[in-house]
Amino acid sequence: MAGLELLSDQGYRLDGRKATELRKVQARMGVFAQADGSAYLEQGNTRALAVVYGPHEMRGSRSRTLHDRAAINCQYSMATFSTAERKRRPHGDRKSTEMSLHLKQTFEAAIMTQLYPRSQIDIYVKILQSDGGNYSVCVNAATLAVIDAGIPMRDYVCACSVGFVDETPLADLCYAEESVSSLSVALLPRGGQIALLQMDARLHQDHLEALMEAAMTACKGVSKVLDEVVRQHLQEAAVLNVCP
Amino acid sequence: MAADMRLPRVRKTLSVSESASHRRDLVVPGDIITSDTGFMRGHGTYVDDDKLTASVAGEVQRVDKLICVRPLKTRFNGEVGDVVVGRITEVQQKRWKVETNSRLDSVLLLSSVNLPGGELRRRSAEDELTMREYLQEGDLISAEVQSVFSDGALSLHTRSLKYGKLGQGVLVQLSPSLVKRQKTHFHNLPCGASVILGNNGFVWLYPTPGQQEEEAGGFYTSLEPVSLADREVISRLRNCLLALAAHKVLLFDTSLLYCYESSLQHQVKDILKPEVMEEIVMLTQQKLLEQEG
Amino acid sequence: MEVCESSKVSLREFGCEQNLLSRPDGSASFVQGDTSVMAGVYGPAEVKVSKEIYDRATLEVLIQPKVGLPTVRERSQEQCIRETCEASLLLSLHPRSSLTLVLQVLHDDGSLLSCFLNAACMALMDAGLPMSCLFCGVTCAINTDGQIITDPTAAQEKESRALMTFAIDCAKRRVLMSSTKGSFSVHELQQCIAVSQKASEKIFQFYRDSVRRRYSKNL
Amino acid sequence: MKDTPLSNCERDFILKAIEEKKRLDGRQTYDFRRIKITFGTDYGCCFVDLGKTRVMAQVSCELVAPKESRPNEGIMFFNIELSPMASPAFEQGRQSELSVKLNRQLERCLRNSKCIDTESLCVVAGEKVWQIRVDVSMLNNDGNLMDAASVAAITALCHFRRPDVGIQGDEVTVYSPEERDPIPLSIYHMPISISFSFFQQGTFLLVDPCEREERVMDGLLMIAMNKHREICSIQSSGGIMLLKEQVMRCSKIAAVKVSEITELISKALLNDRTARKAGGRCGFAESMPQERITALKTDETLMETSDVTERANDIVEKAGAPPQTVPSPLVPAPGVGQVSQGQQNTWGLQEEDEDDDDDDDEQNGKETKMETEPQEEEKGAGDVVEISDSEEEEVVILTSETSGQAKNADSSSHQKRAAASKRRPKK
Amino acid sequence: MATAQVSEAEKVYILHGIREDLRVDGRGCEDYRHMEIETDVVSNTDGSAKVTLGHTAVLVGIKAEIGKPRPMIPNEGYLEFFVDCSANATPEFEGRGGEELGTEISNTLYKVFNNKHSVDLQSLCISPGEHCWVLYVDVLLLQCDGNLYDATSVAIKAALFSTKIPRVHISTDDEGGKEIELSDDPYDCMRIQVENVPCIVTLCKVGHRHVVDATLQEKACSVASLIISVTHKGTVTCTRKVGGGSLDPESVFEMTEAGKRVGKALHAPLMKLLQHEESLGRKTPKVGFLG
Repeated sequence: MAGLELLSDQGYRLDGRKATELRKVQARMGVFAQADGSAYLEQGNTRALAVVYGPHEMRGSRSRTLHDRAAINCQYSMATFSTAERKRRPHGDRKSTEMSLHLKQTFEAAIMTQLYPRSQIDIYVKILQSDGGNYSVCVNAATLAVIDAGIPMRDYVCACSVGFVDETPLADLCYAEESVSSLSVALLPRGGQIALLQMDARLHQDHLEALMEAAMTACKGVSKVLDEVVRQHLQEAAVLNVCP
Repeated sequence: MAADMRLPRVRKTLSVSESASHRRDLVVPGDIITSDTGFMRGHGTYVDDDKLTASVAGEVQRVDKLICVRPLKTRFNGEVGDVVVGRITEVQQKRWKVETNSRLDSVLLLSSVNLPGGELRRRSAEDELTMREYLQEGDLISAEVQSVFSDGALSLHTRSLKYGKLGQGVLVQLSPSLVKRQKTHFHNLPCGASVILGNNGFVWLYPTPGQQEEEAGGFYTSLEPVSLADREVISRLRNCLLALAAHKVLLFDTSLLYCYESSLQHQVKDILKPEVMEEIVMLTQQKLLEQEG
Repeated sequence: MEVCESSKVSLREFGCEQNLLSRPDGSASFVQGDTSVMAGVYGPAEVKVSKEIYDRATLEVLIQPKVGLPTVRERSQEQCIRETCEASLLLSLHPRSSLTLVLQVLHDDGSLLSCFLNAACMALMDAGLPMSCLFCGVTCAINTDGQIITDPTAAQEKESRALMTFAIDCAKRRVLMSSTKGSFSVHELQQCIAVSQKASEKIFQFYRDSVRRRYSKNL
Repeated sequence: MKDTPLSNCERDFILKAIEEKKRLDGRQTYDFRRIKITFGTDYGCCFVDLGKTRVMAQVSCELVAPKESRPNEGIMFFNIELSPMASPAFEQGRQSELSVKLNRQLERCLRNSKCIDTESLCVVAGEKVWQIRVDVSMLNNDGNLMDAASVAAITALCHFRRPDVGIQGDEVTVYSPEERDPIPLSIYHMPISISFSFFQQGTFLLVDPCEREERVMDGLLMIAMNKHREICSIQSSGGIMLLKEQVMRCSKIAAVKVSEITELISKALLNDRTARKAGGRCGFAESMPQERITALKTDETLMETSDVTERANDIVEKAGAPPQTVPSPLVPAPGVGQVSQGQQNTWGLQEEDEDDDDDDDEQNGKETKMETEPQEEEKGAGDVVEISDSEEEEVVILTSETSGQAKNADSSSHQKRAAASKRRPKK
Repeated sequence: MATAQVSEAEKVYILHGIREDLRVDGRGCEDYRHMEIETDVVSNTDGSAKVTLGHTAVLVGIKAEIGKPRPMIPNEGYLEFFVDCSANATPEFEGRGGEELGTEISNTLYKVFNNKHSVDLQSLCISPGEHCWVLYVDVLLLQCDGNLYDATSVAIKAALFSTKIPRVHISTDDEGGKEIELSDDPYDCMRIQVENVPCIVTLCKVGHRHVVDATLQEKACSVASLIISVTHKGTVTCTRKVGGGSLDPESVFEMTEAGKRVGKALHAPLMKLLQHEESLGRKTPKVGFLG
């Protein structure tokens, strides 16, 4: 499609990856001191910054207070310079509002909100540079930020997108590949539970299973990387901590 | 005039040293701590399929049968008896709302404060009207957690002469998990200043008071200028606290004092430079280890 | 002035269905020829503090066009309808509450405003709101020959020189609201009012019949 | 206005019923409610009833400049309007979470799946293309708006005909339907969204949830598919945890439902086409149910208008020159305006009058309530008017000649009458 | 946070400290906090820089696009500013909460930077009256800990320094129409002269003295502040007074003098740092947010 060969005959993709290979993931927790939790994550050329405030007293309209759990409040925005073509508004359009909704939904599933009745948890994610898989990168970055904030979660939430080209599932799509087809999954890897599933593509039903399988494997791959980042962070901090 | 500009430095990636990789007490969310059903579930854990699982990233702590995971950084999870430093955010009927870095604003009831004119004085309707004269929005107080409401909000009290409104000094906000639990959180440091290490991570540095003026019931604050020498000590302590916190060193009177001593060779304003910070903290840790060993 | 030809003075076939939606407290659709409108009424219900009126209910009329968002034209029609409804509803019986009347255009083939009015009246009746009288809407067009056409189609509206819509109450056949467009003489206006009053009788009879039919099983 | 909250016992009841594989309306877990598709008078107007949920879709088109990135493709625009008619919780013109969710899902379902040949909508590359706009209005919300909206939108698109255009040199002529037959859109496939709701942490699954069920559900999974079993979009929403097996199961159910619904849509389209070919009338008037007692229809009616001119003449003549009854304000001294003092003040008097009137009325009402009732029923409408007439005459005498007051009093008398008539049934 | 709450007693403490030239964090009245600067941190831009000042963090991205020159000045390009006060910085900025502050800052930036004395706008012109480069300067606030203006201006200067605009070749076709061709070679690019680009110094009047680089707590004690933009020669290009309080002419004079002194001293280390970074070349990996 579109005159681009997304998968060469030798089985290599545009950026030289194999079909199931993930992009390089680099991350850091605790980027900012003022927030309760923060994290920066880059996955290939997509970069996101996530910040968590809370749990804290409800702000703004008290009518949103939930009496049995914490309310999760997400805002997704993109830096105006994050895309090749300059964006005019960082947030507020239909797509970003939807993305905010999806993030909220994902973290409502993963965070143990029932521990914090009547409080609010803010998760703000900013895309600094966009090259496909914005949702996944946001989820991964936000997961790290939530862990950094010490907010209890059932498990990591890892997200990844997969595409389907020439009967082959491709993992972790970049922007050029995303235009063809994409299935995004946010997974709690340990239980194999899907917190969010979204697909934008025409795909025959028979291929669905293979694609979902690929997506879940990719998510588990991401989760390994995140796990490393978290453990590294823990040790760095704890090594210096003189135990009483 | 001084402007210190530099390129950011790449963080030294600590190779996961042997000593650290053996630390089994560090867990991440979803890690199974034990499948033994004999343990009790504490903070930071949940039970999934009869297995005790961590829900936060941090250190596992065991007290008898109770297992908790203490995250490196979190909001204050108050318990009865904790000493806190907080800021008044709202004056309501018969109570103040206090920001204490908890997940909900804490409450200080009018009936839980000592009012001028005797401890056992009845609260009159007049007191309700003049609440803002005792404590108004923005004021800092030190207090103790009296009880915890069912939704997790804290009820505070200041019914002791050591608690009450705070006067001149400097507030440093840190992570509550860095504050070590001790018998007392009020310290008159030998270097010439006093500190309240609130369990909630709010640390209050103030000049050591001469003698307690007790007649005002804790609502009177002196507005006399603080001497330059005291100021220097307080500023140095403040920067030391930030340095220790940046390197996640547990805070208590000794660690703060050692850090203060190690920092003396530097100017106060230089302490916050990354390399100086690192040096001071290393020295502090050495001293702490020596003392332990 | 010419006497209008009787052949032009006719009402297209009209029909109505009440209580066709489950959510609103009252609903009706009204069809005049091809023009058709659906109306839903919510209330009396809680009102926003900012809109509260201490001695009567707040009536809100919303018109949803078929395509796109409401424009100034819809806003002015909303105004006309609201004033008519306020005149006939006994709003003082429900102080500090809100009534919402939503009108949805289903198809516009002329005489839309009168169809709105008729649908509104049927929906208000269906919602069981106390009213001092019923009202109906009649649209008259005067074409270039000076002939009066009642209940014009969109094509007839386009060719007309003047267009008038009246809301008429059932008790005295008085004019509750008038909305006109184009130029006409005083005499023509009076003629149109007279025609509309005549036409309203038919419509009121229809109201009566449909309500009778509706309650035929209950009584 | 707020939606009425669901009580806890209702919630428990519904959940309990779902656990026992029962539903409020007696359906099985995988059953859809009855779907009814009707068409409007124009091309591209379609109504879908899904049980009590009702939506309307209208397709329209206009010539616009194409997007720079795609100079030879037409533009598709979707808008789902949550009209306050559908539910009291919907507000006009507000971008609620639900509206964003529905709009994006519809876009995903119909635009991203490329079910319409947008290249065929190009008139002059880079300059003029057709913008097809699909407006979906919610008329009644009884749950599962998404499925109803997607069926309505795709059916309306299939039904739609755009005007033909001719290009001569630089000139683009749009032909009216009379000149040249309008052209249908070229549609590759028909994606239909199917919603699955999950309850009790995903243990129970229902197809086509109604409004009550939507309120107690944990989350929703929407799968859009066409009859070739090609999935066009999947979207989960709400805080649910799905397992892969559940998604696979849902996709299988969706395939069956989609083929059923596609069948229904084709049949509806065919029926409409034959009806239109036969020259029969179609539209709402035709779709109105005749058998229900809530509906009534009349045929075209003629009116007797012989005396209209006379009456108009009468009125105009009688009125003559408009009487200058409005007293001009007296100006006692330059720069001082005064109303009321030294003038004919009608306010106090009027209030009194009204009070009297009210009392009268009330008594009247009470007294006549018992006695006049049978009478009134006999005589019907005319008599009621007469009674009020007499009252009004009184009113007219009592108040001054300003018409506003007369009207005022008039309406008050109406009120009384209405109040009286309202009391009647209580007896 | 955009604003900090401070009790009366704390205010007194801060006030007295400043009177004695010893601020809460040990600085003197004209000292800046520790500043970290890095350029070229976002790859989708033509130039970018990240600056942290204490806890304040600012990211600036510059994109060059071809546009039409303003009719009044056909032979110059121009700059467009947008300041995004993102919710990341503080929850108060959520939704439209940050718009007001953003507009305020960007208006000041227009005044300071968008003139030919600060930036050589003529070099941005491609063909007079027809095409010119428009530099979209997008400022993203990541953390607020006071002194946003100074941090932003330093970040903009650094980002302008790193901006590389592709060279343009204009060729005329047969019909006299001009065709613009952009160079593909990443090294064939145009740099912007940043020598004259000013830096902003914000002076906060606290009590009877004024401080530079105020923290949020100090800002809360101050009633008025003066924003001064100063070039490397010490020329003041723009001053603005912000805040509700008033300043008497003497203190305005004193503050301007102090601003000139401080601002002038700000340029030298900045330029040195930027050149040093450039000399490191592409081999040293960027730290970005991973540091």
